[in-house]
Amino acid sequence: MPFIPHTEEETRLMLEAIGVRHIDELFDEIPADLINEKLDYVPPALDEAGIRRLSRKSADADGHYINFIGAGAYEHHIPAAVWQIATRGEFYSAYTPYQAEASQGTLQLLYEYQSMMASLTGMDVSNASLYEGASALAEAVLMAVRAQRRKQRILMPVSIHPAYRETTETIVKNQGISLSNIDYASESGTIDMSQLSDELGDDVAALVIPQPNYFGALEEVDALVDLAHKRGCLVIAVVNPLSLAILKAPGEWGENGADIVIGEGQSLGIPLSSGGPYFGFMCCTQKLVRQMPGRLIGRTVDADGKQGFTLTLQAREQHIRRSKATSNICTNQGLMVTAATLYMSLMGPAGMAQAAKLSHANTRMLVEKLTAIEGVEVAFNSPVFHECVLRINTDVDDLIRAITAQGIIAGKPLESDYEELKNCLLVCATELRTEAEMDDYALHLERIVSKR
Amino acid sequence: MPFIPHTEEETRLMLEAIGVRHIDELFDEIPADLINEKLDYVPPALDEAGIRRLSRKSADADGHYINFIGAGAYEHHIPAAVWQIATRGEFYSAYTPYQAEASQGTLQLLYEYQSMMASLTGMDVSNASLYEGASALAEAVLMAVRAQRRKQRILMPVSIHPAYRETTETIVKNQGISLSNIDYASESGTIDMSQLSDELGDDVAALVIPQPNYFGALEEVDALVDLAHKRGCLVIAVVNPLSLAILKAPGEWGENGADIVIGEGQSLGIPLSSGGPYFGFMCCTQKLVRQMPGRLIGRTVDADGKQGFTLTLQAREQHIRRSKATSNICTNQGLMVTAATLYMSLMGPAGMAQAAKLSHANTRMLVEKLTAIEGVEVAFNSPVFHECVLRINTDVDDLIRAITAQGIIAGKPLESDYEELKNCLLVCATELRTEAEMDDYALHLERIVSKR
Amino acid sequence: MTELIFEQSTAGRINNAQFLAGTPAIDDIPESLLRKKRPGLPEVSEMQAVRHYTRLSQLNFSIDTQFYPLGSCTMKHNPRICNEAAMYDGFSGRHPSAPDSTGQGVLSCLYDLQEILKDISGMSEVSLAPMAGAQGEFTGIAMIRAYHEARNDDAREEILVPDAAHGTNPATAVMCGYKVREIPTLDNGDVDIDALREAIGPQTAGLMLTNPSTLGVFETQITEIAELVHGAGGLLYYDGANMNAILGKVKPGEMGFDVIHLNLHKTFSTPHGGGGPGAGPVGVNERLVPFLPVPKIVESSGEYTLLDKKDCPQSIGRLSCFMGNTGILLRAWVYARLLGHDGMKRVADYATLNANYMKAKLEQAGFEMAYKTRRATHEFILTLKKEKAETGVTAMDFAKRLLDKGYHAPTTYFPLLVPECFLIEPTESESLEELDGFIKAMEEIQQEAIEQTEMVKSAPHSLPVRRLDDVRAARQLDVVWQEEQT
Amino acid sequence: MTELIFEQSTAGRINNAQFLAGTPAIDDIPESLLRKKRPGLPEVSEMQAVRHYTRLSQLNFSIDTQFYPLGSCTMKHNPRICNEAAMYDGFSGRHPSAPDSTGQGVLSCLYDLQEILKDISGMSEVSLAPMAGAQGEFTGIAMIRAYHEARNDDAREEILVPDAAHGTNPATAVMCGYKVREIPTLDNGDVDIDALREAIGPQTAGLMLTNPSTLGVFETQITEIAELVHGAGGLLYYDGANMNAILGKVKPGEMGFDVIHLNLHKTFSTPHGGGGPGAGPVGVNERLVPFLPVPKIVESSGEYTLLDKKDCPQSIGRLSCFMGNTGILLRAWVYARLLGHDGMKRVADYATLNANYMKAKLEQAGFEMAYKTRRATHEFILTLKKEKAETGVTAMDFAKRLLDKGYHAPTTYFPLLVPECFLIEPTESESLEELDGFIKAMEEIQQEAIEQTEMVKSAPHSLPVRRLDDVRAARQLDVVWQEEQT
Ligand SMILES: Cc1ncc(COP(=O)(O)O)c(C=O)c1O
Ligand SMILES: Cc1ncc(COP(=O)(O)O)c(C=O)c1O
Repeated sequence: MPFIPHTEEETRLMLEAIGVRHIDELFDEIPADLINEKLDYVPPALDEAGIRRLSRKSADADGHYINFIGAGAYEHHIPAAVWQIATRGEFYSAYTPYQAEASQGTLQLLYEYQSMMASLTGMDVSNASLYEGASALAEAVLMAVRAQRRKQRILMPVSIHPAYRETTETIVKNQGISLSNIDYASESGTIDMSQLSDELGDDVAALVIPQPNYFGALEEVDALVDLAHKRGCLVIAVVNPLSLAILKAPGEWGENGADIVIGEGQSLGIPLSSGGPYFGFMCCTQKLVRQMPGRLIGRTVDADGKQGFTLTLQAREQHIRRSKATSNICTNQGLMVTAATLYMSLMGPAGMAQAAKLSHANTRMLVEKLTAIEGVEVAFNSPVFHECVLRINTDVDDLIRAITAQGIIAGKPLESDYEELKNCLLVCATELRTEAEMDDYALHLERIVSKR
Repeated sequence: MPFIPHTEEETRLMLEAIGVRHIDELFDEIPADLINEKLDYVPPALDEAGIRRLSRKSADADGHYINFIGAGAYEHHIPAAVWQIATRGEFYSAYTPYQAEASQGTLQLLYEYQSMMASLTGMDVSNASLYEGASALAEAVLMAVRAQRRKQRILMPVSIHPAYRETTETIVKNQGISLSNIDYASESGTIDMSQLSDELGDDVAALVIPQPNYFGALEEVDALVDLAHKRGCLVIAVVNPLSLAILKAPGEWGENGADIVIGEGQSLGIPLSSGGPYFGFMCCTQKLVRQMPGRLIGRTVDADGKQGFTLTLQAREQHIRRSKATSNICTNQGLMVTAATLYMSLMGPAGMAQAAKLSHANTRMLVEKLTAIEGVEVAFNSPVFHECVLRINTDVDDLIRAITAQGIIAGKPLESDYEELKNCLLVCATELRTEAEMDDYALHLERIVSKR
Repeated sequence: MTELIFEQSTAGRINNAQFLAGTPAIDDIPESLLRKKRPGLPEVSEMQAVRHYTRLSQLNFSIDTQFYPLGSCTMKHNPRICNEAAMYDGFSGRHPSAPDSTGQGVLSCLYDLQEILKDISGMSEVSLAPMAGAQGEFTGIAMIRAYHEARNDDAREEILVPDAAHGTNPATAVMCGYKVREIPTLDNGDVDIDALREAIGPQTAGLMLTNPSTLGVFETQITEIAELVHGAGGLLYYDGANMNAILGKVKPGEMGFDVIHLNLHKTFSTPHGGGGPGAGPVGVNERLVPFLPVPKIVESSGEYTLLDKKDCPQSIGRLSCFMGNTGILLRAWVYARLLGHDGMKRVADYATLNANYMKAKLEQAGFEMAYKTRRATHEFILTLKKEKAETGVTAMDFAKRLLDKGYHAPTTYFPLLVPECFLIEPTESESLEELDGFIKAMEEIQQEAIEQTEMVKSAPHSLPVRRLDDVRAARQLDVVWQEEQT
Repeated sequence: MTELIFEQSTAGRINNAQFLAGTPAIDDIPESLLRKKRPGLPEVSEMQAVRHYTRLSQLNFSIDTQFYPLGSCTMKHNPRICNEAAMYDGFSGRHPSAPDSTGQGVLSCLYDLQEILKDISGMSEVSLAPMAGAQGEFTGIAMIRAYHEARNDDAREEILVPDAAHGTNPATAVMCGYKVREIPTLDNGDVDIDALREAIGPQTAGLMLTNPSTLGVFETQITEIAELVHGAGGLLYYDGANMNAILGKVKPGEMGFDVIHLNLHKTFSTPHGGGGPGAGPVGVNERLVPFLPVPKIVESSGEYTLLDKKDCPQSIGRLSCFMGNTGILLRAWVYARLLGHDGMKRVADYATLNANYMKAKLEQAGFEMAYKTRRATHEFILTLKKEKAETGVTAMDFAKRLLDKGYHAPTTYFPLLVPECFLIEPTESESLEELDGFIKAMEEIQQEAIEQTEMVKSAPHSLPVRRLDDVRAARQLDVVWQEEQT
């Protein structure tokens, strides 16, 4: 029996020890009419060779496209050591480190992870992960509202990833929190300062600032933070952690820095995998630590005074605090954080900065090559980080179909989320894209645009 | 610097501690005219992303063919756990277990491996590996000659894998050992008994018996062993270990069994990898153990009387016995044996027997499908195990080319090694071949043969 | 103790194999937006990193190295093929926003998983979007809310939760804007149905129930409870964390549940990874279908598509930026296909056999069961209150001493109802030898508690650290390494 | 102590995921050729196997977990990308007898490696066929023999080998049908050239030399030695196991060697795997080219082909059934391309820096160097004869005590010339911190040897077993588990 070691003889012995004749008897407390062993859909078992054949076939079907989408998930180099070590059984198959003494490996790693994230974001503390970026924003919003008491309004720039807004909406709407849009200025693609200033009323718990924003554009973070703080409102920064190898840390934005920093951790060594598992990170100021959701690992000492690590401030969590917990989160994204910690250690600050810079330079090169084509232009005039919106004078959906057929994923079309950005495409070329691949893309694009 | 952790500052400190100014000074005992740092061919360093791109490209170029060759290396199912565990750093990056106390993992595993192989072959002892099958045969020949003193002749059936004969020739010829051919009977494809009987003189140290032989044909092992033993000659069995899950163990051939058993271990969980690394195994009777080449692990006790494992009978080996060693072998194939041990544990006797049976049944099905084609027939009339020679009335080299172009590797052509087997093809369908793949092969073959 | 990675760092050390070639310019980014000071990440060689984290890993207990009978967590074998398959390039390399046409392989697997989960749960539709059990709960309760709201049934502001429930249940209800009312448990582990009857009313939005419950028993009055809740206009939520006990034998949909979640990282054997990721798909019956979260995977003549909010206007919306924990879903799919039709029921059979065997043997050894009169499901609870009273040795002490003996401890002090409790869940993949070894260890500790009380109370003695000071950890909060500390 | 896998076995247990579906018949095989009794292989579940071997692995020291300064073994970092690349399907799945046209990818990598090795060794051609250092030696000496035979120079029946040589050298010479004559070593570690002059003559087929030698010094008279050997009509063999010391700085071909082998599992960082596999390519100068083993990889207008004996009639022949340890060669190729042009020399530089630093520091700490007046190459020898005389603590005791402190021991008692010797090779990939840690441990043991002699003599104390009884292992030979023993 797959994954069941019992021989018939052993089963017999065990039933005897229990004092029943047949396994079915063990289910005799279940009302008989509820027992239903009929499965209409589930197919017969495959052996390992069979499932390998089937899954390889499915995976191969999705093939190997040259990818020019970023839009919240990035195809970066991942050192081979990251996953060879993260999938070691001792990391892979352990539970949440409830028995600290038997989980020092995971716990020390998580403590190191927290330290790395705090340093990267310039914040005082970090938790041990949330599900992913978008739901991390929802948690940050709930946290800001808890910290700000009666204030129930959050300012959300339209220039944030649309799925982040949607997710946040789903998660916070039942608690009476309202999310107000802040438009972007149509030339710059960044937050419209005057609308923002108007909206920043007494009832606002927090302003969300994406950096770079969904369009790749860089926001004026110093001014934004100072303005928000002046109006008594917290700042939630939404950042790409790899970008922080070269961009200013949210802890240093403006005079006092952001209050809560969240983001998608995927750029730190996590494969794209059609969308997950990734991980969300959250850092904040010391002041807010008791409002944080999620696990937190602390360093302490053992009975001999020796250093050791343990889950701490558990009184914030559902398993202790139940209905008064800071969140319902329990299982989070431990293995992903293990990989990210390995990634950051293997890349180091220099390697990460280089990856960020190369991605930026590659995107710039791509944009140059594409905008050299007549009918293709940059949509916004702000400086960007490693991602850019292009406006193309042809039907973008047709274009994407045609280029996909050439084995290239052209970019993310924006129109379905932004009516006004008709035929706009968000493109990104990470450090893994070669010039030859960009030329190939440009060639196909030119052919299509000129055919129009 | 790749894989060198030194910062400039550290290098400076270290040079200072040594008392030199520059690393070059450390090479000052080397005659100056010998220093030559010019490398004309070696290209500049690639980073990990670069080498990954390059090697993936090369690997992809070799693509995914449907393989119907066996001929000494077999495409069997390998449980996913085998290599995920064998490549754990503690196995992968350890040296030969010279410091036994710090290598109990490898040592116990090797002891278990030896036990498994001894049981599979029905012999008393097993060593901890040789390089691969063909050179293992050479070592067995040398061992037999050592054990038999003045006898310097070995009988080698022509029905053995030709590369085994070639390799043995290379390795033993300089020690004055002669290898005499024993023909195969042309109908059966197995050892010609009457020629054998004639050749079995006083000067013969050993008879080599392949089971199954290169043609997949099953030899009359009981009769062969008894005949050889009657003439005072040792028997070296050459077997496929996976076949022993269902075929008679060499230790039980004839009245007294084979004396030395060797073979290629690849069928036990090792990927094809264009030819290596595989591993050779060697088992023998207790009587011959001190003549064995290679590492041997023994169980013993520690200072507290607790069970432990260590290298033993090292006095046979080159690092102790130098010019009087049983072989020059030092580094062997530890990691492959680690994988094979995992393979045997994960498959168990039932799983291995099933894999052997399925391979056999698949080959039979393949042979039926192919011989249903006019102009294709079985070359020999012996019973076979999971491999079979077909005679085809068309040019086999052309045929192979044509079928390769369809993504199918048709089989191993025999003519270059056996003049008399013109247009003969050795085919094998392991448990991984599906009926659909066989049908595909038959379809293409039929088209080609009928076009002729 | 292993040095922190930061303590092995040297300024200026670069791991060149990972420093990708090129001389990229970033002069188009304004100075004011650039980082001035390098982040304090470790600067170590590849070998240092590999060695450090390989060593750290060895400090963990895990399924791959120890028996891990952590109740409510279903620590069964994690087949290695599941990991292999999820890591295939074609799966792991695909961008989530690439056109659906480039993801027919992965979508077909996910769709197949959806159908399998429908079949075993007896629900009308399943969504794979939730990323863990707790998010599955959120999704379910949010759908219940959306359902009532869609019917303008606005007065329902309470969710009922048994007092034995997992902490995520009440926490979830609150996240969905509900008040929580706890329902007491009877001495036999069943819900106090009279108390339930009293608590229920027009203010009741729904009841969250785990069955088998976290007390390790099957709620026998489930049909009655379902009638009660439905009768009052509420909906019934199934916390499927314990599905391993009834997989292939009982379908939650047929017990009367309107919405359920499953923990694939429990029942479907995806790795726990030291704390995730998981996957918490939800299943619903017809009335909740319109409210399922997006993206939704649908199939039409062999083609798979992801639907979003525009296609599903009543949907509660999105739960994440993309499509949940896809790679975990793939692992669960591989596992499900390896089990197959017959394998599902066998899981429940042998998980239950193992639990009842351990219960019988431990009872025989003199341990007291919290619910003596009941069958164990896939797990059971023993209470060490007698041992504590007699020797002062607590459940915590027993747990720590078990670690010394090479066994991970069961879940301790949960559920909160049972004093000094051990919630023991062996799972079906453990062998008789392993169970007997654990039972023997328990008996030894029982003896040690009497004869070597202090030794047991100060356990563990053979682990990388001795008992840790949790109070200090919370009081003198040190959650981020600071350079100055070394 | 961990139970043997056999002791966890239960008759009839089947791991079904690996029991492939089907009901195959084998009724066409005669009964007399079939096995009657099942082999005594373990019958365990997948979880048991995974757990057992994962646990066993943890009992090992390895590069990935410890500093491993085993002299002559070059225990440097094994980059993980090398393993990844060699395991790509396209590489790992190809049958060795498939047409060359289906292997142009792998052959192009191997050919590139061949060219790289030619470049760094200064030889005319390279063969990748030998599967380890010892087989490389065999290949080289067999070629020397073939060379003399081809010239009908038949009286040459002796191979000269310095007494400090690795055991494989004399063993190899004998396998090639030669007699071995040992050449003594001078006090400074160089070959005794006068003794060599006397030994050499018309009976000399060749001299095998390791340079830097196994004594950790560079043979300064190498040019003179080469002239001597060549003058007598012999050939010069280079044992390249220590190539790490001079990689990118000195080319063996330019030192006058006619044939060399390299240990890719040392200098090119392929894994040692607990005892292999390795790869021992040979390089030759023009006169030995015709004798190179087959298969030979050749290139012609971008197409790669394997040549066999028919194409190379003077070849000594085949060394294995297929093409050597291809997967190991691929790993070495990946490593070589990661190092690149500049990286080669840096390996020698920093390996030498690390060795000389340790030598200086240990000398300072009062340890005696075997070759005080000499530079260390990538390794060096210290002798503990003084410590032994004063306290009775031997090199073996020091070695075992080092294990307690988390360091693998250096090579002990080899070369045989130096009493109580430690051959220490740190490699370039170790950091200063790690070296200092080891030095500190040595100093501590020095103290302990005086103050706690017995404790040191009975080390190790913190490993899975204490010191093992090797004598018993050989006398009461137990190399195969027997059911009865349990
Ligand atoms: C009964 C029960 N419900 C819910 C959960 C929460 O699931 P998750 O940890 O995946 O969020 C758990 C997990 O511990 C559980 O045991
Ligand atoms: C100097 C020397 N020569 C030859 C060898 C033999 O190499 P291998 O173990 O690869 O056969 C070694 C390996 O230990 C060695 O150190």
